[in-house]
Amino acid sequence: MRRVFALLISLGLILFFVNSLSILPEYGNVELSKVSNAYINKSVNGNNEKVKFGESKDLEDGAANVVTSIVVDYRSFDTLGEVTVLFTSALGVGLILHGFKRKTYGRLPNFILRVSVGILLPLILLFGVYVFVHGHLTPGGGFPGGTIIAAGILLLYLSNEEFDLSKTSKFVESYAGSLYIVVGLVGLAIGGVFLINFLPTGVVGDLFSAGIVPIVYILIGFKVGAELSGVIADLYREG
Amino acid sequence: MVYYISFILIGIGIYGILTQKNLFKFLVSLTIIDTAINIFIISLGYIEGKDVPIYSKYTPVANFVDPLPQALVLTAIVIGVGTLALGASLLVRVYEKYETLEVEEIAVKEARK
Amino acid sequence: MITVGYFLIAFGAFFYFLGGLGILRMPDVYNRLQAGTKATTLGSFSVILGVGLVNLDYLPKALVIIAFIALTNPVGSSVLARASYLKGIKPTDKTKVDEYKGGDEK
Amino acid sequence: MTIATIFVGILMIISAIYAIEAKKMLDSFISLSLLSLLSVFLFVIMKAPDVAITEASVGAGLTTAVLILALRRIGGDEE
Repeated sequence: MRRVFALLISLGLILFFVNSLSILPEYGNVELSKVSNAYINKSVNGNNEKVKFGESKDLEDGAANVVTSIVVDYRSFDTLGEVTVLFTSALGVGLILHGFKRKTYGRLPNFILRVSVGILLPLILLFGVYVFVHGHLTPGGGFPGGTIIAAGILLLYLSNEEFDLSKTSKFVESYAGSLYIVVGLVGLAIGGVFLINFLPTGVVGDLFSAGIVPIVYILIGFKVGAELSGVIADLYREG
Repeated sequence: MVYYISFILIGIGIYGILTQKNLFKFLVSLTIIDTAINIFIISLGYIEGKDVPIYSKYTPVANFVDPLPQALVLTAIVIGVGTLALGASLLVRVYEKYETLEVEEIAVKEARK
Repeated sequence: MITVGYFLIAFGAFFYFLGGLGILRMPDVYNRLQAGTKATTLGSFSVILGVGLVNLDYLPKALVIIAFIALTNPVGSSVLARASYLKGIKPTDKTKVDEYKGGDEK
Repeated sequence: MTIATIFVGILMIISAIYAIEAKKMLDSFISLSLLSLLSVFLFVIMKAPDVAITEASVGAGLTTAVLILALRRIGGDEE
């Protein structure tokens, strides 16, 4: 009986959604909004020139990846809030699972795993760092890079019975978060707006371009990696 | 097309929350709804025949899909795993108190007190 | 070069098919693991190398990805097999020799 | 491209139903990670590589790890 009512309720919900499709644009035929056009042409303040890869320079924001320039430059304050939400949830996990000792299982991990982690872990960490250093040129950025680093830490937990995350992760996390706000405050002092892009932005497509965008993304990468590794470490504790 | 996929996935998630009795299944249903809504938001920005919103040597001038929904979803995914970890840790504490995760048994144990 | 690339992609797809067939047909966990890992390792190599040959810009990245798969795939298979052995899952009756008995306690 | 979209969509719906209805909790989590992996394919079709790489590392890797670690902490699978 319960299943029948649940099925009816969800079917009604799906019907409601399908009926309200008429107010949405047709799939694949969306019009670019004015705001999106301004973000793509990097001209929020009104100088309308088309951007060309490898030639345009000294724009408002020199990142070749438009999604990165939205996340870290135009809507950076929003990202600061999201990072705070992530910090709060990691803090909640740490408070709820208040453990001190690392849980052990009393047997040696797999020999093949132990040996191969010695080869794989530096490569995984290197790949994570590559993803967030090149966040303004290629797909990727601080959020996936930090997640990859946390996955490397998980591999270390699986392969080593004694490894326990020390206070270093909390140190890295708190300093990366504070430096993000410090970068914003320097922008406030120089340009008059919180988190303004105050460095020269360079040529679109160079590694050293886009002003504060790579700096902020590197900080976000460290912060997300430390937080998610902290979550994994909390789940491994007992107490 | 993708609209219908995300609607049906949302419906499945609601059905799971209404019928299942284990608390872990609630988390699984919420994650399914999360994924479905991400797919829906991304599909609102897709334009047929246009390209990935990155200036590169293959697309030197702008011929892009809408980058704004992608920027919104990018952070939402990572927030999703954070809240999921918070929910999972709450479930661990619930299990330590009641020694079960079935909703009805928890209600019985609560009523007996 | 492009023809060779497409041929390699088809070859890899065939090995993927064999891997899926092996997972359906094999009797127990260990045989399935072997079918699912060995066949798909070769399939992945062929498909990725084929993509690298079709578009030569991707070739260095494809080689790096092949190196990563060669490092990770056997490790994952070995860890899964050991975990299921220690959990106490029995192999089929047709398996005669159990060389892992006693394990790595020594 | 629409045929690929429909195929992936049907697989996603099947894996979502299995994730909800599975008897053992571990099967449910594996099916959930399959759902995330298929949604990565959908993101790539819709020209969103940033979101795809994030979903691949989070959904298929870390979500499953967090859920399985929490399940192991409460003492494994119970029927």
